[in-house]
Amino acid sequence: MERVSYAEAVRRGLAEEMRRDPLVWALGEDLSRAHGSTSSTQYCGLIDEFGPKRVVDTPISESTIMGAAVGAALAGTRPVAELRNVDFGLCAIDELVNQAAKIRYMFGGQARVPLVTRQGLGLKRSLGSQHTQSNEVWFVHTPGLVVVAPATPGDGRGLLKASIRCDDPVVFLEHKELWATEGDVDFSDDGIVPLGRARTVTSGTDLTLVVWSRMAIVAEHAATQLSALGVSAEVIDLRTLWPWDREAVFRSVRKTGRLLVAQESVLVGGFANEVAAEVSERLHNTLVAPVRRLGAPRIPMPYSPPLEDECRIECRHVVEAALSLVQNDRSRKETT
Amino acid sequence: MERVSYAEAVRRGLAEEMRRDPLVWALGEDLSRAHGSTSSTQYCGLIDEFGPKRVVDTPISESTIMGAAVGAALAGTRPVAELRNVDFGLCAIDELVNQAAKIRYMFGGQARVPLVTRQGLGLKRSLGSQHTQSNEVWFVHTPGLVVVAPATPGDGRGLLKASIRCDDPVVFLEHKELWATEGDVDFSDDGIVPLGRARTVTSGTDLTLVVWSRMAIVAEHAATQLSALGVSAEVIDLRTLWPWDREAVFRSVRKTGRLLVAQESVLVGGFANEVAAEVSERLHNTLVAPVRRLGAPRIPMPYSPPLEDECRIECRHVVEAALSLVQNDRSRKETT
Amino acid sequence: MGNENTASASIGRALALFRTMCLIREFEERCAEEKARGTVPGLVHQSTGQEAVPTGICAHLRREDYLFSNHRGHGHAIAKGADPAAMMKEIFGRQGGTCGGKGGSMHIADFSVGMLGANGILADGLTMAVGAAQAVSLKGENRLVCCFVGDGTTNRGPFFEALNWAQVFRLPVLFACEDNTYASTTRTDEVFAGPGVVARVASFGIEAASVDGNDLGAVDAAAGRLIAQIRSGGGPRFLHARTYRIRGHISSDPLNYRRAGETETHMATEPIARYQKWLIENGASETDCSAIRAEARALIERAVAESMAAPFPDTNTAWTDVQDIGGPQWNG
Amino acid sequence: MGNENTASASIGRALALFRTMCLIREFEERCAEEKARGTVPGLVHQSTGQEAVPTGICAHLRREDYLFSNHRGHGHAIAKGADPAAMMKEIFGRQGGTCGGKGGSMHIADFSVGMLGANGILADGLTMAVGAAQAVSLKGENRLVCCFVGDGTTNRGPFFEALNWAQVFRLPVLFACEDNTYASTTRTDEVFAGPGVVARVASFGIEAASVDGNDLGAVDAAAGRLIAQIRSGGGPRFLHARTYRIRGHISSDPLNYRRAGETETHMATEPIARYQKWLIENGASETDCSAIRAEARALIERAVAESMAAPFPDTNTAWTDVQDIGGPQWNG
Ligand SMILES: Cc1ncc(C[n+]2csc(CCOP(=O)(O)OP(=O)(O)O)c2C)c(N)n1
Ligand SMILES: Cc1ncc(C[n+]2csc(CCOP(=O)(O)OP(=O)(O)O)c2C)c(N)n1
Ligand SMILES: [Mg+2]
Ligand SMILES: [Mg+2]
Repeated sequence: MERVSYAEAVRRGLAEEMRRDPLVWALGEDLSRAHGSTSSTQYCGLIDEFGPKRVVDTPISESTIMGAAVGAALAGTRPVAELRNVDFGLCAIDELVNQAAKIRYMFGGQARVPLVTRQGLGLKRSLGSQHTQSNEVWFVHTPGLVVVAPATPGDGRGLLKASIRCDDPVVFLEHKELWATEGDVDFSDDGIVPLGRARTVTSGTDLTLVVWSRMAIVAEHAATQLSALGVSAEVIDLRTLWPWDREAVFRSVRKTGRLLVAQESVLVGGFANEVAAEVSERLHNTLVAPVRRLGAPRIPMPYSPPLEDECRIECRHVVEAALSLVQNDRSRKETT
Repeated sequence: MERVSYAEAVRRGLAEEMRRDPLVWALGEDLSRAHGSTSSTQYCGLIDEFGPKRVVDTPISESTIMGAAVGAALAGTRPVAELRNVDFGLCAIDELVNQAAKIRYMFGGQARVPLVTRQGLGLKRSLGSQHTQSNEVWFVHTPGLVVVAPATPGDGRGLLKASIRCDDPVVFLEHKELWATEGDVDFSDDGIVPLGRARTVTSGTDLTLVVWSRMAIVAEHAATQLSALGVSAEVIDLRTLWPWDREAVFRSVRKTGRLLVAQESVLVGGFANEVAAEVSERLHNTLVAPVRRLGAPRIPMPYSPPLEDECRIECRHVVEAALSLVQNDRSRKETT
Repeated sequence: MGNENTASASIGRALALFRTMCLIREFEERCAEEKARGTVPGLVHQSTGQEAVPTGICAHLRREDYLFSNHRGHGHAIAKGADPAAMMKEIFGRQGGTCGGKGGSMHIADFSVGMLGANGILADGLTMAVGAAQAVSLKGENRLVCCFVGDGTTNRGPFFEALNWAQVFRLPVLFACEDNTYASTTRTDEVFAGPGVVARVASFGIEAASVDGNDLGAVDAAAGRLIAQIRSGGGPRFLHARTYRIRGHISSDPLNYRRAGETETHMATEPIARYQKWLIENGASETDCSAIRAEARALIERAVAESMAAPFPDTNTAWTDVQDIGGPQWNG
Repeated sequence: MGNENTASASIGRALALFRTMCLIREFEERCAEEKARGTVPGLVHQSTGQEAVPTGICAHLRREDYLFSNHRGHGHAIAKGADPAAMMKEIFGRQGGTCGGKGGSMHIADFSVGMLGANGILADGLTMAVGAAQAVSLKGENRLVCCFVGDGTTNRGPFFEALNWAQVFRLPVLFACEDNTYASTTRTDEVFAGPGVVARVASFGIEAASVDGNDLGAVDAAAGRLIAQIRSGGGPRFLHARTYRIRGHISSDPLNYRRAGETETHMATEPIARYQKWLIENGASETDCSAIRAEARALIERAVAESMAAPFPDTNTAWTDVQDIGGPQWNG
C-alpha cells in the first residue's frame, strides 16, 4: 500500500496501461509539461517514458482532439482524449455523441471505438460558471457510451485501467476537487475495478444513500455524523453511472426501505432522477418513505464564495435530508 | 380558423413577430430558398418580405450561428437561430450552454440573451442515428434555458411567438414528424401561448398521461383506444419542458391517482424521470400505483424500418402500459 | 484534356476507371429512381456528375488505405472497392447491407476495403481522418488516409482545425475537396470569403492542387502526384476538384433555386461522356465503352433486384452491437 | 520606434495612454499578489507585459463601441474604460463588483462602457462579436465591434468561422490577436502550421497588419488606421500584435517550461519602460512619468483596500437573475 493523491493514482494507472499496451496513447492540450495547477500533474513525466508520439500536446482544437481520438480508435489504437473540463468538452460533444457513441452500432458492428475521454467535473472553489459544470446525465442518456465517475485514488486508477481496456467509448469524469485527495493504493497488483460495479462505502440499516464522484466523500462524512445521531446509513458509491449497479442499489433499498440520492449537479433533469424513478417504480412496495433527492438549484455556478456555497450540496444538506427521511418527516406536504 | 400545417403555422407566427418587432431576425443555413424537404418551408417567402438582413443565409458554421445569435442578442436584437436538427445543434452546444444560458447570471444581470434557437427533434422515418436524436433533457438540466416542445400547429405558432418575446434564451424543439401535421389555427388573434403552461388534451379519471412534442399526438390516439376499452385517460401535453407545469400534473394525478409518462427519447436519464421522480416524491401517498415511464431503449436509432420500429414508442406501447397501470399489474415483479 | 494523356498509362487502366465512373453513375441514378418509387426508406444524396473525383483519386489508393467520406458518399465507397450490391441493400435497409441495415445511405461503411464510413455530420470525417493518420503513424504502418469534403463544408471550424493538425504532425492525409458549386440550396460562393479554398489551405503550409474535377485525366494525374508525395513522407496534401452537382441536394429537391438552363450547361461537361470521347480518340472502341456501360447497368440492376428480394433484418439485430457493457437489455 | 512619432499627436494624449498602461500593470501585479496572499478566491490570468495592445487599440474605440474579451481580459476592460475598483471588487467576489460577485476575473463585463464580457471559453468571444456586429448593422448603428484573441486560440475552429462570417457580411469588426508566444504551457509555434496567422487571415480576404505589440506607438498607429477603415465601411480588419506573456499562464504557474533567461530577455522590451523612454525623449519629464506611475499605484491600492473592506454579496443574490420564467425558486 502506498498513500498517494488521486492525481498520482490515475497518472500511474495510465502509465501502467501504456506500458502494457503500446497502442494506448494520450492526447490533449498541455499534456507534456509541468504546470502550476494540480489538474496537469496526472500526465507528469509520461512524455519522458513514452515520448511525444504517445503523449501528444495538441493545438487548441477541442473538436479535433475528440474527432482524432475517434479516428485513431477506428484505426486500431486506444486513445485517451484529455479535455480538462466537461465545460471545454462541450466544444467536442458532437464528435463524442454523434460519432464515438454511434459508430459501432451505425456501421453494424464492423468497428469499435475504444476511446476514453477524461474530463474534469464539477466545482472547484470560485472557478465560475464556465469551469464548474456537472453534466454526467447527458452522457448517461446517450446510447453507446459508458460513464465513469470514481471518487477515490484506488477507484480512479482501477477504473481508468478498466476504461482503457473497454472496447467502447468511456467518458471518464474526474471531479476537480478530488485531485488532491489522498488514499491508499496497492500498486503491486493489477488493481482493475470492474465497470458497472458499485462500492459500498459504509453499511447501514436505516437508509440507503446513493452517490458518486466527490459526493461519495461528502456522504461518507455524513454517514459518520448520522451514526453519531443514531442513524445507520448505507452509503453506496456508484462509481460507474452507466451502467449503474442497479442490483447493489436494489439490494440495499430492500434492506433499508429508504433511499436518498445526492448529487452535486443541478437536481432538475439530473441523474438522481434516474435512480429515484427506477427505485420508485420497481420497489414501490418496499419503500417505507418516498425516495428523496438532493441536488443543486437550477443556477449557473456563481463566483463569490458565499454565493457558491448557496449552490453546493454539502454534508449538512445530506445529513438534514437523511434525518428528515428516517423521521418520515412530512413537513414538506403534498401541496404546492 | 384556418386549417394549416404545423410548418405553415410556425412560419406565419415568425412572420407576425418580425412584422411587430423590427429587431426580430432569423439566421441559419439555407433559410431563404425553397427546398424539397418540408423542413425548410417554415421560412418560405420570408426573405421577400423582410430582406436578406433579417432572413440570413449563413455559411455552414454552426458554432457561429449560435455564437452570433448570442452576440446579436447582447447587442439589442432578437435573433432566431435555426439549427435544423438537435443533432447539428451539438456543433453549437458550447455557445448555447456556456454562453447563452449563463451570461445574464454571470454578468450579474447587466444583460439578457433574448434568443430563440429552433432545432428539429426526434424521429423521421429512416434518417439514421445522426439525424433522429432527442436530447431535450440536456436543455432542461441547463440553468438559464427555457425549453419548449409544442405538438400542434396552434401551439407551435403561439409558443414560438411567446419564445421570441421571452427575454431569456429559449430552445424551441420542433419534432420533424409534426411539420406536415395539420390543425386549425385562428390567425385573427394574437395567439400567444404562455410559456410554462400545459395543455389538457383529454380529460379523464383513471390515469394521467404526461407527454410532449409528437408523443402528444400518439397519446391522444391512445386515449381514444383506451376509452373504447373502458379506461379514462387524462392526457396532459406539457408543451413547455422547462419550466414544466407541475401544478397541472399534480392536479391531474391527485384526481387519477396514477401516472404514466411517455417519451420518444431514450428512457435512461431522460426527462420522464424528472416528472416521475417529482410526482413519486411529492405525491407518494396519493399514488395508488407506482409511476410508470415509457421511453426508447438505449440504442442509437437504426435505419431500416423494422429495426427503427423496435426503438419507437408507439400508440400500442402507450395503451399497453396504461392498461397494466390501471390493472395495477404487478407482473413486472420487484426482483431483478 | 492533355492531362488525361499522361495520366492514363494504358487503355486497359483507362477502361477500368471508366467502368468505375459508370458504376457510380448507374448506382446514383437507380437509387434516386427507387427513392422516387418509394422503395428506399431514407434520404438519397446523389453524386451524379461528380464521378471523376473519387474515381481518379481512389485509383491511387490501396485497399489498406483508409477513406473517410461524407453524406454524399456512394461514389467514394464504390471507387474504394465496396460492393455495390451490399451498398444497395444497405440503402434499401435489408439483410446483407454493408451495415446490416443499421446505417443506410448516410452511414455506409465497409471496413474490409478501408472505407471507414460515410457521415451525416459535415466535417467530422476530417477530424477522424487526421486521428486515423496519427494512429497509422504511431503504429508505423504504411497506410495513407484520404477524406472527402464538400465546398460548403470548408466553412466549418473543424475543417481548419484538421488542416492545422495534419500539418503540425506531418500526417499522411489527402484532403479531397469536391467543389460541386452548391451546399444544399446555397451557392457556396455567396457565403465564402476570400480568394478560394486553395489559398486557405496554403495558409497552413499545405501544398494544394486545383483541377477540373470533371476531367478524369486531370484528377488522376493530380491525385497520383499528391499521393506519391504523401507516401514518400511529405505530409498532408490537398486536392481541390471543381465539379458540379447535376442533381438536387437530395433526390427530391426540386432545384427551383437554380437559374434556367444552368443544369443543362453543366451537363455538357459531365465527366463520363467526356472521358468516353477521350477513350475513343485514344484507341478504345465505341463498343468497348457501350459494353462497359451495359455491364454497369446490369450489375446495378442486379443489385436493385437482389435488394428488393432480400429480407429485412431480423428485429433482434436492433438490440445488438450498441456496447458490451450496459447494452439496451439493461432496462429491457 | 519611428511609428510612435507619428501616432502620438500630442504629449498629453501620450501621457494618458501611458497612464492606462500603468493602471493595467499595477492592477495585474497587485491581483497576483493578492491571489498569492489568499485573498482572491478564483484564478488570475495576468496580462503583465501586454499592456500596449489593449491600450493602443482602445484609444481608438468610443464608449458605444463593443468589446469582447477573453480569459486574460483585465487589460482590455481597463482600456475600454471599466472602473478598476469595481473590477477588483469583482475579483475579490465582493459587493460592488462589476457583476455583483457572480462573475469573477474570467467573467468581468461592464455594459455601461461597452465591455460585453471576458470569457472562460476560448474563441467564443469571436463568434459573439460577429453577431453583435450583425446587430449593429441591422439596427443601422454607428458602432464598431472589437474582439481580442490569443495566439493559441487561433487554432480553434470558431476563429476561422468568425473570420469568414465577418468578411462575408462585411461587418464592422476589429479582430485583435495578442500573440504572447504561449498558450498555457505550450509554445504556440510548436502546434501552429504555416507561415503565420496573418497569412491565414489574408486567405479570407481580410486585410491584416502585424506590429510589435510592445511598441505602443506602433499599435496605436496600426489600430488607428484599421479602425478608420472599418468605420468608413471597409468591413473587418485584423491586427496581429506580437508581445510576450511575462508572467505565468495563471498567477501560480511556476514557469518551469521556459528556457533559462527567457523571461529576463523579454523584460528588456516590455512596453512601459520603453514608452516612458520615448516620452522622455519627446518632451515629457521623468517627474510626469513617476507621478503617473505613483497615481496608478495609489488608485489600485485604494481599489484593493476598498475590495477588502467591501462586504460579500448577500446570499439571496445567488438566486436572482437566472431567468424570468422557471428560475431556481421553482424547485426550492
Ligand atoms: C454539421 C452539419 N450541419 C448541417 C448539415 C445539413 N447539411 C447536409 S449536406 C449540407 C450541404 C453540404 O454542402 P457541401 O459541403 O458543399 O457538400 P455537398 O452536399 O455539395 O456534397 C448541409 C447543410 C449537416 N449534415 N451537418
Ligand atoms: C475551449 C477552451 N479550451 C481550453 C481552455 C483552457 N485554456 C485557457 S487559456 C488557454 C491558453 C490560451 O492561449 P492563448 O489563446 O494564446 O491566450 P493567452 O492565454 O496566451 O492569453 C487554455 C488552453 C479554455 N478555457 N477553453
Ligand atoms: Mg457542395
Ligand atoms: Mg498566448
